Amino acid sequence: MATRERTRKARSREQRHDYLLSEAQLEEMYYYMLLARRLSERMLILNRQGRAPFVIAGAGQEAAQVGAAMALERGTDYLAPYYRDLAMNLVFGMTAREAMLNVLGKRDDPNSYGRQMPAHWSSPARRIVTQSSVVATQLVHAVGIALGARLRGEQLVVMACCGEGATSRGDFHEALNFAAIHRLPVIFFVENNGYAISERTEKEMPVPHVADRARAYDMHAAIVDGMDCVAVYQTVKPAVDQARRGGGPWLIEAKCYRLWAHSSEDDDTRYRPRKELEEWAKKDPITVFRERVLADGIFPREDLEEIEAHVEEEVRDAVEWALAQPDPAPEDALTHVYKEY
Amino acid sequence: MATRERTRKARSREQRHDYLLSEAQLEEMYYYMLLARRLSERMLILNRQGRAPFVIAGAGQEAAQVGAAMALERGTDYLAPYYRDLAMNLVFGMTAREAMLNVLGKRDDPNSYGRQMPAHWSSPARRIVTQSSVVATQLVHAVGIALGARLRGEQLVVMACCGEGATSRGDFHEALNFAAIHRLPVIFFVENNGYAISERTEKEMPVPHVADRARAYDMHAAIVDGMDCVAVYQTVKPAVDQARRGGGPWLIEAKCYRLWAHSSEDDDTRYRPRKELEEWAKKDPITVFRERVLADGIFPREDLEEIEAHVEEEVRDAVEWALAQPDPAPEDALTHVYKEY
Amino acid sequence: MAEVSVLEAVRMALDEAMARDERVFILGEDVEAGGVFRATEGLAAKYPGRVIDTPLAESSIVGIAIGAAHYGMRPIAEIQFADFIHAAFDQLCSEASRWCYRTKGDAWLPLVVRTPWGGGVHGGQHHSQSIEAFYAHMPGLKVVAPSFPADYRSLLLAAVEDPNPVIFLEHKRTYRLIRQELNGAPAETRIGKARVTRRGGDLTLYAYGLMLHECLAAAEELAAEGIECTVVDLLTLRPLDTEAVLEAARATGKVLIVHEDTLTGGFGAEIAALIAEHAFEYLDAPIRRLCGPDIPPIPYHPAMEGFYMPDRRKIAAAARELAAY
Amino acid sequence: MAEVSVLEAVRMALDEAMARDERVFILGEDVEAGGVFRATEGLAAKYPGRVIDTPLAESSIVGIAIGAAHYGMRPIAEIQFADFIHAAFDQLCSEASRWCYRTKGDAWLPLVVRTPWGGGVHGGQHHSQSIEAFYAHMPGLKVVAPSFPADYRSLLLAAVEDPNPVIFLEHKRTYRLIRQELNGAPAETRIGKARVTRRGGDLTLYAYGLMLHECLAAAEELAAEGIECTVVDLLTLRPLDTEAVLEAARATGKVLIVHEDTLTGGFGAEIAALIAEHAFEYLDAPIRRLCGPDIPPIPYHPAMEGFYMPDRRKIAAAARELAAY
Ligand SMILES: Cc1ncc(C[n+]2csc(CCOP(=O)(O)OP(=O)(O)O)c2C)c(N)n1
Ligand SMILES: Cc1ncc(C[n+]2csc(CCOP(=O)(O)OP(=O)(O)O)c2C)c(N)n1
Ligand SMILES: [Mg+2]
Ligand SMILES: [Mg+2]
Repeated sequence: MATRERTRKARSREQRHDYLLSEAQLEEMYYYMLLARRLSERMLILNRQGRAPFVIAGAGQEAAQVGAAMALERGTDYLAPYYRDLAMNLVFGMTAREAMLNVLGKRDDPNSYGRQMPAHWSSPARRIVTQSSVVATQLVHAVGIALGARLRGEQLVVMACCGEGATSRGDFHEALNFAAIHRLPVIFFVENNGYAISERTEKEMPVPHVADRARAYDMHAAIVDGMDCVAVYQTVKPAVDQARRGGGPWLIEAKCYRLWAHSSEDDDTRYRPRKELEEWAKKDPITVFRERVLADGIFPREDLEEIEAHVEEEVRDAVEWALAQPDPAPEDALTHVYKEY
Repeated sequence: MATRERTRKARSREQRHDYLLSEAQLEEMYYYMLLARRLSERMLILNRQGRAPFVIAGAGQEAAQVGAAMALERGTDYLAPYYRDLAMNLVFGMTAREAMLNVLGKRDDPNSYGRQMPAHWSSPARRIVTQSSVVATQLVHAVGIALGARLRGEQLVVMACCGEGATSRGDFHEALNFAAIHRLPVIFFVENNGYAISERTEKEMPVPHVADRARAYDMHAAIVDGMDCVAVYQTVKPAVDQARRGGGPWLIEAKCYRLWAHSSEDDDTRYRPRKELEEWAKKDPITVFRERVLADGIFPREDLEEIEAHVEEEVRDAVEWALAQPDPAPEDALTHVYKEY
Repeated sequence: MAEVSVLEAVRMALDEAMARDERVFILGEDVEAGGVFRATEGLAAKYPGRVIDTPLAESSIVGIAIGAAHYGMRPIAEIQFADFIHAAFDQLCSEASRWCYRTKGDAWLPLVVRTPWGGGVHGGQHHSQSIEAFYAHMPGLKVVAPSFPADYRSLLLAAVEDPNPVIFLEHKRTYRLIRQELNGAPAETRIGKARVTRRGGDLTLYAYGLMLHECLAAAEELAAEGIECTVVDLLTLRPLDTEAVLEAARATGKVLIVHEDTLTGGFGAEIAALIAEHAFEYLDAPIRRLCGPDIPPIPYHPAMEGFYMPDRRKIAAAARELAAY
Repeated sequence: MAEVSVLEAVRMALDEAMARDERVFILGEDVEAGGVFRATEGLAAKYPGRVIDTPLAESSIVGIAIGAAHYGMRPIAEIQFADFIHAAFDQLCSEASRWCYRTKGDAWLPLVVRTPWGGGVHGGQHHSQSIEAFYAHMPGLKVVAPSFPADYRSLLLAAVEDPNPVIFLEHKRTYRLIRQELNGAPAETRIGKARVTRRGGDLTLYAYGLMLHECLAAAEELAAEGIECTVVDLLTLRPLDTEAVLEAARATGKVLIVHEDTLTGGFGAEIAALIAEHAFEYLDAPIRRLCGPDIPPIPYHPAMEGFYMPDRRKIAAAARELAAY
């Protein structure tokens, strides 16, 4: 893959910044953020064309997602994502083509083979844990995975993600309580985008920060600017390392913003001032990242443009390819209610 | 009632202590604690005699219960108690006879008319809220009552009680979260008796104190020696007053101890060292109270003895009377599935 | 008066209930902004303070409504999708259902839980499900599932006035699909009553929600072929109008029970069992159920969703077979 | 080998499962001290670290077990009383039931949830209930409810080996009441199979748990009067052994379905519906159900509890009536 080549090239250049990341990693960051965004844009178009009944996306949250996912060890660590986490899944190895199969509900979508709504991720081989639409339930599953690994003696970290709205649910409390009692290696990664559909955080919680909720469990907590991919990585990485060494769970809150409506079904003009949106749009994590690495002289502009061209091509290919893939047959609905043995 | 007379007598004596309580109130405290204990003892005897299939009692928690309940305004404030809270219910007006009807499952038991297990309290007229065996559900009901009162414009406080074990449940989190967001006048009163059946608090929570859980909600919190009835009152009263004035909810943790087994079905020798029990038995809240008021010269010994004799007689009468009351008829089971209208 | 959709009928009823009785208030997720289906649109502005956004926490939405109802208010809780009500299963079944029973009527709960249910909207596994069987099994709860706008309006008002907990099911596929002129439309105002929507001597179809409309369409088609159906709109699932159910079965001797929910242990089983016990002598054919297949409902892709959902075509086919028995 | 009680059979199976497979572990409330019924007694000491006390939080007990099962362990979760499982309804029905389905078999859950259910122990409203109808309605779950010690042992072992989520129901009244010599006792080892426990030509009784024993006692009494009953021990409620159910109905033409759970929408409705559809031609009488009355189960006082519970006397009376039909 072209990215891999660029990665090698980047690695050969001398480090001349304080990002605590190799240039290869920085390229990866840009690549994944951009890929997620471009995929999401195309998904929305497919939705408007009547080809994808439903789209829910993470625009505005890519920096948080990519920064956090890159702090994990792929192949070893588990990811229990939530519906907005396309970018995380890409980092964990999901391909653009697979993402497109997913949004189209295609027969071969590895996430759910057309059985779940789009953006309900799953890939056991990549250690991406299947999740439902019911928010916060996955937090408890993540704790169970960590407990299982502890019992078996495998050293790994589980990252469980959700929005800030989900933290009001009972399952959030029960998950954090258990993880903290047993000091399990779970990173609860909360993408606080300011809204749960139409509800602002003031209606969801009595504290200014989701991270404050960690205090009930004497749990490590951190707040990070979720619009800054590098900062997210720099915050999450040490937490992951510490958890891996047995230091107990973390609650990490990434402050970000939902740049789009809740989903393709939502009309956010009903509840969200345009002015606020415009302010946040200026902080778009992808453009901010681009400008910053250019200003800091990390890459020549051509390198970024190369990535951009590559992403365009990858997305184009994915859409075209996925549209041509078979739909599930009606009676496919009947299989795998139980695991055969 | 004899207590009332004594109360008047006590009030006439001059105050010569720093309990911030009138002598009448102190008498009341002693009376209710003792009544609860003596009733519970008799219930256990009835259980061993095969006359009461099940007993669950609050021995060791009477100081916490009486101190807290006396801080409420009877007739105005709501009590959402849990199964150990016999003493609270007595403070709220339940009679010894009713308590005995309850443990015997008699037809006229006002708590549930023989429909629920004993110690599932209810008395709408006294603003005691019906509860089930499912722990922690009542915390959310209490929040709903406070919300209802807010909407109707009635100024009142709701006290919701539970054990420390119950605070691990999702409903605890959801209740505190909502109450804190809306600054509702709810006192979450947690009787931390060190055990949830066989499980010590270390298995239930990652923090040393239940009160620490309040931090997730920026909620007022207090820890009080639950073996000291006066201290409990002095802690709860200002919280109730403040909540009534709109100061928001409180989480109050009373540190106490379960002096008996979990219930008549439980054998606590399986999991609880006798030594620990003996240590705590020395702090029995009723004997400690008695010794203290005598030492401080609050009452002459005869006054206490008069209360004790009165309680003995009240309990004896209650048992005798209740045993003679009718059982429910079998087909009584069929009524009141729905409220007629 | 113009035709009114199911959604408009619901909104009208909410508005009327709030205007009529100060104790009525609404709580739920996103209800201030009108709710994701816009059922509460405009009400927050019209009734300040009486439409309350809650955190995303269904157990407490129901539990808080229970407390408020106990206190004497008349809460209407909205669960955004019926699929998410399950976190409140404990509060509904362990608490609300038996508040009156366990106090022998000393306390009671004038409580309504509204929630959009049903498939056909490409909602996949968790925005499509039928939940009625779980809750209709619980004595002490009432479960209402209308089909026509006029009934939505009248039965929602009845639910608010009922001193018992009522789960009010709104079929989301019909929200905008089904319209009715309310003036002169038959409207059932009593919870616990079914309605014979169409009479025919050959067989009886039982349904509720979207499926009722599919049954009516099938009956129309069948009539053209000379097969005359009685169609019973159950309206309330608990307490069930057993008399109406049995009467129709006795009159036609053949019955077809239709629901979207999965077959095994679905609500149709109860209808079948009732008929098999109390109308046995009148039966001329096996009791047939046409329901969703026994898979975790409902797959997302339209092809599989269509395969899952009963519809007029499948109903007509089953009815034809039954008529020929 | 001496006779073994239901409780001992459960404990034996847990021990065997843990000895056999290192991935098996137990989690739940008070399980380290042996559990309130002592089903896990001795196991914490024998298998250090593999018997884990959880906080009092049922949703997470099941949810954590789901995660561990997904990871590849074989968790056995204990819910202290079946009445408290409802807080985990969401985790069981929205998650566990469809883990395999929604990944088309890429992921699966070898998960057992054990829980004591049933009445007759003066447990009142929340220590007596039957929960099988709720969970047996959910495709993707398995629900097992044995009656005899040998089946408890073999089916619990089968549940642990099953790669699907199994709710294993232990009737608490039978824990110490029902004993059996295991050597030579018939033991069903396959989930999904029913057993004809007694054969007779006049009518068939269907039951599970405590009620199976009441049916056997009634059948004994009826035999003395010349009424011969077939008694079917359902053993597994989901997936149901429909063939065995229908075969017995066809053979006797008269059926009486017995369960403790409340009548309306109880699991018996499904048995009745199946028979009414697929054994219709063989029926000689209405399909009868003898179940708990439709009240929030179960009242505490022994007089009312006895009124609620079906028992051998009521079963015999209903069977006599049916035989005379
Ligand atoms: C249990 C549950 N209740 C309600 C919903 C409907 N719903 C879907 S997303 C959402 C808001 C979630 O907000 P948040 O957790 O902040 O995540 P965000 O969408 O903002 O990323 C709601 C209410 C749901 N999916 N699950
Ligand atoms: C939801 C639920 N799960 C389990 C139980 C069984 N149970 C009854 S009391 C109890 C322990 C409660 O401990 P705690 O809250 O500390 O109260 P305590 O009994 O110590 O006063 C348990 C597990 C229950 N009643 N409800
Ligand atoms: Mg959000
Ligand atoms: Mg305790």
